[in-house]
Amino acid sequence: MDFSTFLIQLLNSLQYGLLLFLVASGLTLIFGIMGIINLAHGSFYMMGAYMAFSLTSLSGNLLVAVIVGIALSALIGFLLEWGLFSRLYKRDHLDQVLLTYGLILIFEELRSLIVGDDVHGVPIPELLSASIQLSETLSYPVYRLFMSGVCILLAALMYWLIRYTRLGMMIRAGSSNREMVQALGINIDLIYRIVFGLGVTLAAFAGMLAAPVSSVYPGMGNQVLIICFVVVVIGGVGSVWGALVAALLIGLTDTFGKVIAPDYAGLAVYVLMAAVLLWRPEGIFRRI
Amino acid sequence: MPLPAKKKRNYLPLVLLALALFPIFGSTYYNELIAKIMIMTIFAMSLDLLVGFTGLVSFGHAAFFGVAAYSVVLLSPKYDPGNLWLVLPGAILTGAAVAFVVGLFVLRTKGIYFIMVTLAFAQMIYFVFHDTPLGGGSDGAFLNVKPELRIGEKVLLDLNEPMQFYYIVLAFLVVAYVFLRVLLRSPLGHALAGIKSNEHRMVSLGFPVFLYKLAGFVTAGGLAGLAGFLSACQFGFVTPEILSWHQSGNVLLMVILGGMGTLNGAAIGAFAFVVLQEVFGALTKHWQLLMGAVIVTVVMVLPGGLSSLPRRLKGLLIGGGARHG
Amino acid sequence: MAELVLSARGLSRRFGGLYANRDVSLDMHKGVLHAVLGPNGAGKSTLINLLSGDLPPSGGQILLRGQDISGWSPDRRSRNGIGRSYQRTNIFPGFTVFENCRLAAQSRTPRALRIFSHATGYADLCEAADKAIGQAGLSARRDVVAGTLSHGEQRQLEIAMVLATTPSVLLLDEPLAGMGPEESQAMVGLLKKLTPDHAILLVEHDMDAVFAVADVITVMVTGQVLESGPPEQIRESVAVQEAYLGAGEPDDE
Amino acid sequence: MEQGFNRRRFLLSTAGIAGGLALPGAPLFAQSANKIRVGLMLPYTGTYASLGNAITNGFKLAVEQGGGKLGGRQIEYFTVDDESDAAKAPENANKLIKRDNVDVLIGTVHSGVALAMTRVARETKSLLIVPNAGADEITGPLCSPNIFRTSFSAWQPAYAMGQVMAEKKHKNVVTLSWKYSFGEQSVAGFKEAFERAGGKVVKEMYLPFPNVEFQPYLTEIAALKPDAVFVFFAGGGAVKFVKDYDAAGLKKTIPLYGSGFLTDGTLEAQGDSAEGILTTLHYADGLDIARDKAFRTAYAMAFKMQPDVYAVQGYDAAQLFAAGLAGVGGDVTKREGLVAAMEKATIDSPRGRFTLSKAHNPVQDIYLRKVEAKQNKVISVAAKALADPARGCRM
Repeated sequence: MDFSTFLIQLLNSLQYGLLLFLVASGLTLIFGIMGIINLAHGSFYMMGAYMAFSLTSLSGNLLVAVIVGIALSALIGFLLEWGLFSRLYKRDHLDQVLLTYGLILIFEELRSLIVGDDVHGVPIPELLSASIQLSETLSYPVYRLFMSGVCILLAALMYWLIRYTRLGMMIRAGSSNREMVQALGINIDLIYRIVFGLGVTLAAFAGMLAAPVSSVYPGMGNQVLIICFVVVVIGGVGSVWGALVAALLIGLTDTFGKVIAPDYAGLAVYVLMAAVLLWRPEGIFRRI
Repeated sequence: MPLPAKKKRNYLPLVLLALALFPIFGSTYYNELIAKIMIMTIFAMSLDLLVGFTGLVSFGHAAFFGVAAYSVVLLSPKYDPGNLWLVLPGAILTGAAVAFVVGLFVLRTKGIYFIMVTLAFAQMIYFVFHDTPLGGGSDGAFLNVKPELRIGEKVLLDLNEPMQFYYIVLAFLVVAYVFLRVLLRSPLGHALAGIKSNEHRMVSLGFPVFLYKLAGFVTAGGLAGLAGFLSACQFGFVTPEILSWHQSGNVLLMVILGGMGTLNGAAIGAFAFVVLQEVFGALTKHWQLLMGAVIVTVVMVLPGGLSSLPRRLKGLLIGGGARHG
Repeated sequence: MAELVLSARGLSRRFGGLYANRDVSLDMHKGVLHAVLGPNGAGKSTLINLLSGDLPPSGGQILLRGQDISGWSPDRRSRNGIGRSYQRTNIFPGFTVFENCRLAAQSRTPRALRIFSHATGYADLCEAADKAIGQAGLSARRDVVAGTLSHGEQRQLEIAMVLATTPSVLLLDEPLAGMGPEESQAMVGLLKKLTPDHAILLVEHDMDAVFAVADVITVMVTGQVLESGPPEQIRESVAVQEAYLGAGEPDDE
Repeated sequence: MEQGFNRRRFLLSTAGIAGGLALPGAPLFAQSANKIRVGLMLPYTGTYASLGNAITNGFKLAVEQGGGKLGGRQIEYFTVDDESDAAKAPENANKLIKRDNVDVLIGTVHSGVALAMTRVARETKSLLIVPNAGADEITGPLCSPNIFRTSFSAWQPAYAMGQVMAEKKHKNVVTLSWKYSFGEQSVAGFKEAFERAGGKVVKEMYLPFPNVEFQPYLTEIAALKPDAVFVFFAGGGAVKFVKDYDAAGLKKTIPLYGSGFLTDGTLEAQGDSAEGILTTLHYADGLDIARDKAFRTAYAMAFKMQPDVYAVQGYDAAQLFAAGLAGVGGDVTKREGLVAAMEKATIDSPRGRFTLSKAHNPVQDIYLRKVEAKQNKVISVAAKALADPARGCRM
């Protein structure tokens, strides 16, 4: 591998890692603050991608689709939290896990009933469809760079939200002790609803953002789900920073794993996970 | 038993009799279905030892089932029947050994994190079989001839024979059931129950809790290995999918569906799960929608699982009574 | 003096930048009941947690019969004779009183590999459990599910469980909290009975009880030892009176 | 059937105990003496659901055109969703074979599932017609008198592509595929023809199935600068690959070739990125075959959508079975006659006429197709009456 190829692979891994972070961030938020292992996270990702497809075909504009899609997914998140999850907080984690497991099946079938089982593409917006020439044969699509930019922006936004806003303060408090925060007169129910809505929206947004690159197809949610869990496990429960670091690490491991030991590329990420767990059983970072 | 035992009517002999007599009436297909339910019951009971009796919610239990199933294929000669003396202990030990190694990692975590980490480790093992040529990669591998039990030249048991297989499965179900009953009333079983009830106190009482949990984990892994062995013999085919998190989710579902913390519940859960799949599959192409709806409903309104249903109904009839959360 | 069993040497524990315990040293002898007094937040519970191993120390040493056990896990300390009770009732609520204590006794002879035996079939464990239940005055409630006991009875069970592990050191975190006068009386009697054979560390708010049973009293303020000595010395200490006794009513947590 | 009744009662009562459920009695247990029982084991959920539906539609269209009959007999369908889950495959196949006692088993899309089905069919001596899965083994080492295929073997289109690319004077080629047997067999078939004709595969790259993070491989390809690239992908992965390949600017400099599924059923999603890509398959758009035109019209009328290669394969599965039934006057119990008639049949397929090889795999023309205006337009016949070598088949 010559040096320029190495740099390009580095760019690839960075770009992949950032996208992973975006997809996993919602999971880690819901996980860390509400203590819910949301198996349906992949389904929300899929939902977002299909929204991007359906709404773009309806409106003809990805931006409009994304805005409407964000509103819709926030609404869906609110409704799910209100109708189902809010009734389970006093129960075991296990019940919540199973609930989300049931939701996967329901979402997948609803997708099949509403949109069908075909593979669809979502066009890249005209403005971002250009490419940048990297080497004499290889160029890099601007849209991918744009995606990375959005991911970095969102990471910064989340950091700001959690660190410096009143909502973020309450969220941080809520993640340490539900009862105590409630006793302090903070409306914990509302906070949970917002966090869940935010988590769902982040997943759906990731799906929308990735749709033009990845296309939309049945079962796409399941594919991202497990790797997102690895991000959270490596990063540490509920740690947004941890998720970012873990996602970038995974991006590096996966990309260079594919280049260096292609036969074991699928495994490389899990070896990384085991190594991290051996070193720190609770992930690299703990808490937000 | 930690709790004072309530006098209950015992349906077990009846169920056992029904299972023993079933092949007389059933067709081949239904015999296989019942055999599968029995295998799944062993699998679900093994998980219940962790979830229901030790308080360890493992979301990666399919890994032990799966590696044991693979070990059957790998330990059997390609075109001759494997030796049951070798293959069966091999499968159980494989399940237990993998559980031991995984346990060393995952048992250092607790609660929700434990759920995640077991899931992640099972997925790692899934990829070992999926991405390496060890077990035929993502295409899986076949068990061309099923193992048999020989003494000298005489074949005592031949798992290729459907009837023999059915009764072998039944026998193993009984063995597993009795084994768990015995284990649960032993000092180890009581210690596990203590861990579930109050792990912190167990530590301060001086129990090396990690070792106990590891013992439970390894035992459960071995039993899952037994189920995996039987499953591989039943279908003669292993694929990475049997280690996937869906499989782990399904067996967890069986435990919850039936009501965790009771061995009978695991059996009821396995039965209900397989029958539901069967019925819904026959009803509609979109059967998973129904399955999902059932899962959500059970979680929302029936936290004690199906085996709590009679108690709940009774409570409802008598009027109020104690409400369980 | 009698045999030195457990001692803390310059024990410290930080939470973030705050010291919950700072340079705490004290000795526990067999046959001596050593009480620790102090206002809320003085670090009494932290001290017990450090001694029992529930918290790792940030600095200092814990010696058990001269051996440094600072790095030992709580279960290992328990197996070596350090028993503790909790301020907040910490029992197995779903088990009977007997099973709570039998399980506690089982920790001494685990027999974990005898998976074909009945846990309840070991006479030595049953005897140890029943003896502990008797000592704590719970014999009448032996077969009641622990979660349904009254608060005071649960406190008694808390002690019974520790006793069932036949410890040589007892770390008791407010055993009288929430008990009625009669129950308190019984507990004080029990403590007196236990003292000759045990090294006891008692954290307690009930002044009368403390001065009635303690052989040595250590007063802690803001994580540090203010004064240590026999009850008379403490009663007369000006520093203690200023810092603690004089500061109005002793609060109850 | 007395036995069936007992069983049903047993299950009903036990299921009732378990959850207050009732089994739907009729569809599960209804038995009719004079209908031919067709078992469709296809994916109706998950990634391949649309393929399963197309095959089902194609099969049913052929039956409808025969007046609801095949070989003069009424047809009764039994369907099982195989979920493309290989772990459940033996069980699902048994559902149809042992529970529903089907006379013929049709399935499936996913090669792993199909291989498991093949094993079951061999064991139970059931008649199996594979309407898609291309695993070489099915008509190779696993071949059997009772196992037929109406689609193709992985080897066929790939081998044809090897010849085409050699003719196009490409010397150094990189291959890329998912790492599973279907992909590996495609690459092997390609390599066989391509290297025999003097080309060289400089690098074989695989990525784990169903991983779709292609960027590292594209970077590799750009660094290696081969004359051309041969890939095997299908479904969502194919869409993403073709788009990524184009977006990386490689399409302009290094031509992309593939086994047909790279651009089948995916063109709408691939958009302009697929334009101009050459693939080989046993079916194409714009075939000048009257049979094809009639089929397309009828299919579009019946199902309000355009047929694809999968529909053709399903359609031909029905035709092949009908040919067998015709040979024995509709008596499925005459297995030998049925098989003999199927072996001798010439299927008048929308793809063009084909016969079966000794191993029961179609001997068919493989077309070279070019993506033009979101269609896989036929350019030429890449290989005339290409027969799979059926390596390992002893029959």
